[in-house]
Amino acid sequence: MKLDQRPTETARVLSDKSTLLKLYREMLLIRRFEEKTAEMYQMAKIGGFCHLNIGEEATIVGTVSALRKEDYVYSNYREHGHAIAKGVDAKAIMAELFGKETGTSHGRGGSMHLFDHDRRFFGGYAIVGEALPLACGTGYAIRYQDKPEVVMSMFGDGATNIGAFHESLNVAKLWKLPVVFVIINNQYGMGTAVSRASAVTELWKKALAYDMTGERVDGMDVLAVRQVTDRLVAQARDQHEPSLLECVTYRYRGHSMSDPDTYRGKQEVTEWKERDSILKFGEYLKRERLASDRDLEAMDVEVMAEVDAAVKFADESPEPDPKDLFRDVYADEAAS
Amino acid sequence: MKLDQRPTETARVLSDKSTLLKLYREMLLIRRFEEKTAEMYQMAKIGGFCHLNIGEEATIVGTVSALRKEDYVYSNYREHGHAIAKGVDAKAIMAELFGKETGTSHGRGGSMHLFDHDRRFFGGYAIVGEALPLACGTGYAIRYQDKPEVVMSMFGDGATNIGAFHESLNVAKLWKLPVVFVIINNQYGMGTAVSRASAVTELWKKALAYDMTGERVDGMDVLAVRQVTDRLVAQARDQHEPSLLECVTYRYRGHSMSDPDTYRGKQEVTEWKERDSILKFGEYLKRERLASDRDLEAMDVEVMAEVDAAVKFADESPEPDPKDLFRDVYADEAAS
Amino acid sequence: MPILSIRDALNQALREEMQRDPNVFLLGEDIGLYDGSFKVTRGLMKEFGEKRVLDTPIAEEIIVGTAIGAAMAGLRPVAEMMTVNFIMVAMDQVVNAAAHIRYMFGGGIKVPIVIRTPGGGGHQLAAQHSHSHENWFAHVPGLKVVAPGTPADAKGMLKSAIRDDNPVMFVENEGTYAVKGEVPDGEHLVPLDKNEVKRPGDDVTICAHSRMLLVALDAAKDLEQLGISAEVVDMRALRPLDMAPVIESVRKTGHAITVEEGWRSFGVGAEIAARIYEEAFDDLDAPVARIAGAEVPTPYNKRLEKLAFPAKADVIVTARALLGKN
Amino acid sequence: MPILSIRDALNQALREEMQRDPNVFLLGEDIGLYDGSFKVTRGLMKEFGEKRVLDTPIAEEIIVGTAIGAAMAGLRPVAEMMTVNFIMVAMDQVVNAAAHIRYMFGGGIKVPIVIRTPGGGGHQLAAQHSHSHENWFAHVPGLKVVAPGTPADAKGMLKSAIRDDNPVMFVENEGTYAVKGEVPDGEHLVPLDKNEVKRPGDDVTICAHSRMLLVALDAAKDLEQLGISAEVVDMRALRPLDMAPVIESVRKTGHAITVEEGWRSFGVGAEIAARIYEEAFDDLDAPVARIAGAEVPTPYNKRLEKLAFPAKADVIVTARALLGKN
Ligand SMILES: Cc1ncc(C[n+]2csc(CCOP(=O)(O)OP(=O)(O)O)c2C)c(N)n1
Ligand SMILES: Cc1ncc(C[n+]2csc(CCOP(=O)(O)OP(=O)(O)O)c2C)c(N)n1
Ligand SMILES: [Mg+2]
Ligand SMILES: [Mg+2]
Repeated sequence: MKLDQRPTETARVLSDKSTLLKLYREMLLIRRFEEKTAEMYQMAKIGGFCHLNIGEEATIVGTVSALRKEDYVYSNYREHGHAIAKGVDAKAIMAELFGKETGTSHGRGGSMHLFDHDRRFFGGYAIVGEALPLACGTGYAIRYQDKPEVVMSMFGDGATNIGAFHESLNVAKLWKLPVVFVIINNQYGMGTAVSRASAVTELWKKALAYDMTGERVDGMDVLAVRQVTDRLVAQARDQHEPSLLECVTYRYRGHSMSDPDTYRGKQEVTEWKERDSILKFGEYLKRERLASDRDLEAMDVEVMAEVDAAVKFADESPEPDPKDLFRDVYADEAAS
Repeated sequence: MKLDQRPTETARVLSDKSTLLKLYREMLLIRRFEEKTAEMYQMAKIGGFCHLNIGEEATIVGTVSALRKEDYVYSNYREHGHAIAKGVDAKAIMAELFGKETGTSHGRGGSMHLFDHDRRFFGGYAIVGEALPLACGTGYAIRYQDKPEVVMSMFGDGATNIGAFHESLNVAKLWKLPVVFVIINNQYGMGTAVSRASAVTELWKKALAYDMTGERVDGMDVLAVRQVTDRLVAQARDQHEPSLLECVTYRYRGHSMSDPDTYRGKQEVTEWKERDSILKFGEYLKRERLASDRDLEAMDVEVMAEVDAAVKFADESPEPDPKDLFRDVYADEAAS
Repeated sequence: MPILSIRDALNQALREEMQRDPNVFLLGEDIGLYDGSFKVTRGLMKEFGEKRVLDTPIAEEIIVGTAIGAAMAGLRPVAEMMTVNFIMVAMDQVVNAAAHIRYMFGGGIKVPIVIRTPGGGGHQLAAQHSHSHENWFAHVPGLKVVAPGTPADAKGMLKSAIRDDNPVMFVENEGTYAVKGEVPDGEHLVPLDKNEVKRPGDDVTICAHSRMLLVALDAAKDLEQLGISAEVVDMRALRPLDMAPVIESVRKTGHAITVEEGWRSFGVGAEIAARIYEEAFDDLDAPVARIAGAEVPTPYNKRLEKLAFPAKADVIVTARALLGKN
Repeated sequence: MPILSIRDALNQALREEMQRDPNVFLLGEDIGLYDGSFKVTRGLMKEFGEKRVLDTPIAEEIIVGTAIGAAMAGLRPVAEMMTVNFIMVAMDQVVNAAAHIRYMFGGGIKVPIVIRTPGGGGHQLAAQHSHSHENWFAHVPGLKVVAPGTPADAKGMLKSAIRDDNPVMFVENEGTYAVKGEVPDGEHLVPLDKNEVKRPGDDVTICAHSRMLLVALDAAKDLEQLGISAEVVDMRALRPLDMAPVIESVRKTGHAITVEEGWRSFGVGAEIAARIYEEAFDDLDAPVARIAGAEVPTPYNKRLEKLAFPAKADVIVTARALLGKN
């Protein structure tokens, strides 16, 4: 399907001031949330592994904002921002990172396992590639129940080399499942550059093996991402045609909070930061006279307050009760 | 690499009378061996699962004959013919099917697990897709030791949908491994037609996801198969460039000896049999005046005698000694 | 009561549950057009169509993962793994996903799937097609694991498994599909967490599940002739492991034997034995005797293979030795 | 003797074996340029180059399978699975391939590979990054399984594992990499099939491996103060499972405790307990006590997580209860 066949939705988005500001605000919220998360991790309020989305905001917001509330998102362990973009409450996310009972997963999951049934944020998974088959299953259920819903499956460049990726794309196309597979190509899987792990470095080309729509987009440009995603989501929803979307982006920080980050040059990091998506999108908004410096600053203050409130909420929330250690191992409590 | 760049070897093969007759003889040997195997299975001399190569002779001989003695073959559970083509003694194969101590695997493996270290027939494996990573490992060892050897990895159409296929092709290309991956596309994985299992039905296209050479050939035409294989083997040997070769063929019998074969039409089977590779290649030999009807009949008699001798050998061979049940669980006997 | 094979009892359970609940669907390799590798799903695609009986590519991670994702969106998938040996390629989906999703998401979702899979050997299928792994699954919190040995239990437990809100590993055995027995018509539900005395006796307690249950029952008959009264406990409920009938029995007999088809070390018998000691130490007159598969990758050769699996004679010899009657 | 951490002891073993034998090479995710997720392979790519220290894609089946195929062609690969949790996606390669190839091909080939992998929890990594599975591997004929708990054993057993002609599962523990101790220089080989008394005592036998060995030794010190003399047996050799020092110890103490980090049911302790009963039933004054991880997918929350793993206090309380000294 060509873009010009469905210009309405995308065109509206790309010109509508309030939508554009909302996209900006979400990117900013993810940025500030993650900065605070790093701070809280260093203060040992957060434990375990902690993977940040800083740098990937345009990719996240550009893709997830194209979904409806009833659409599903499956993600991986680097998913704080994905959850925020899907509408999960920042308070509940921070509380989860703090391991509190008020967290999205009642403190059982932590940073890698956010979840929100109502928002249809169907979880962060810590095994690379594991959630792609699950996304297919939910896609199958959508077709089974004949619903107009879509599943977005989000994962990294590194995940495209594992078997589950292959099995998933094959059945998605074969069974005509409404799944949009999003590769967040941030150039590295831990310390391994794409070119040291994948035979093709243009990862969208992997779609060719399934006769599937494959696209590559500048993942630092939120509007470009949104535009192509709108088209792919519509294709999934209306024609049950899955697709593979490669968003080319970068993570500014190490793989996780404990990564010394010695495998890439400072210069490279600096160059990517110069293309920072929030910076560029802010400039665009100003250039188009949709927002002033002051507007953006005010928004930043507002966002920071929201993040502070999340921290306060998390801080003040109760820990899980030790006697609930075995709760929810089984759906029927008697079995535990 | 284009065929015309390396015309010598292939051209020699395709015109040399004795080589052509040898190819014919091997195809015939596989056919007669498998017919006898079916007979022995019905007589309960052979147990377990038993998968025959009847119909696939041109694919098997066309590919494996392009290898040198020191090249490796990894196969699956449908591998009697592959072993024969790699030079494994028919006697030892039949003895293995009979479960005898003189068998290729001393009666421990049976039909699905033939093996011959000296012939570098590195085994039949009964888990779909399992041997592809092993072929890569042997390819890696070849590069490590800087040897001029090649690995051929043989598997079915159904195996192209499993994760191990994807992981293997990726590293083969990434690490420049001398591996030729051969898809024996016999149209079905058990009762499931290719189009019901794979998003693309031209299976060679799966090479596109790895930027790898992909080829499709008429697997019923032994010379066509040999011609393309010669090129791909040379490419692997000289340039360490792996490749994916799809041979389009057919199995005349059911999936295994116990398959009632109800999922495909009689007409389809008949049509494929009309293109029988041995028949057609025999006609070619006669047309080219390389053999007479009498020559081919004499060869058939000779081949049948060889198969009979294999049965006799298997029949007269001893069973494994029950006290050796635990032999070879570990390389150091003490550990058992 | 109608007499059915285990194969047909399972088929009946699937059909009844599919009729009862439109959210129940089946998926697996060759379960539809091919009627199933072991014909357990025979006729179901014809009856319920391709949507509810889904033939999949050979891609076990997708089979289990699709089941999980569909269950999370409200369906009740029953996945067939053609044999338990192939589940090795999907172990991550079973353990790290199916078993843990509910807990790691703080109870926010349930994963009501059934994974049906036959294990076991004895058909000369050699090292990659003959093993049993129920001890592995029974080790994993979040899974329920059952392994019925009779047609009635096969039907009743499969129906219960499909209605259960947790991931259930439903372990079958290639060697028992043809075994026949009485099976109640219609609504017959057997709980997933209750083991059961299948034959009463006084001298020795024999614990066995799946095909070995039949071997144990067979041996018990012969033991009777030899003056030994064996009580046979069906260990069909492996997780949660219901020890109550075992302990009660051992209190009476003072002697226990475990029988399993899989390898001995770190197997099912070890756990049963350890619990018997923990709960009935003072009632035991002798150590629990474990009968298990020989610790080899199953050999193809018929004679060797026979040596690799427990048989009736092993149970008889062990029982006599345990009771000092040799 | 030099004092090294387990991390450095492992690193030294790898370096020495790579220097000794040019056929030894390493492969795994981020083991080279990144120096290893837990830095066990630090500096080795620099020293030996990219051919002998091979960074792989995230594709565990390829890691194990490549190791097997390379071993079959004459090399001696040492594969790193970043953590044991990820081996679930490669279980088929470990069990159906590595463990069974030699037997199913009638002894025609050997598979000398080592799979190094850390398990264990305690770092708030939650349900998909915290588990232990050595009982699964120890169940499989064809594999050898070891789980050292001290720096000296870590070095000595890794060197032996690399020289062994069989597939060896070399189980490490994330929580012990920083643990320090004396490590002999150079040629220090520890056998793969010998368990060992690490602390002598008279009243109770404590069996533990890997991180729990350290917990047990720690508890034994405190127990001494409390008037209980505990003998600690290091169960570093899990397959083949060397029971000799355990049985000898139990003959003396009459009491036994097993400690493991993994889940209790169908775990390591069950097998050890079952064998103690089988070999020393009459010497036991009480049932074997099993201490194990709580049967939950590990929770993230620190307090809950703490409850999920055995600690020194559990050993002390259990020992006192067992000896009636509470
Ligand atoms: C199957 C598996 N293997 C290895 C790991 C360890 N691991 C966690 S994240 C990661 C890198 C993933 O890279 P990528 O897919 O590019 O995602 P990114 O972290 O860059 O967002 C690795 C190797 C894992 N979690 N699961
Ligand atoms: C992982 C795995 N899943 C399922 C099976 C059962 N099985 C054995 S052969 C086969 C069909 C394979 O088809 P294909 O790859 O086309 O090879 P063919 O038998 O046609 O030669 C299946 C499903 C298996 N052996 N391994
Ligand atoms: Mg990445
Ligand atoms: Mg096929």
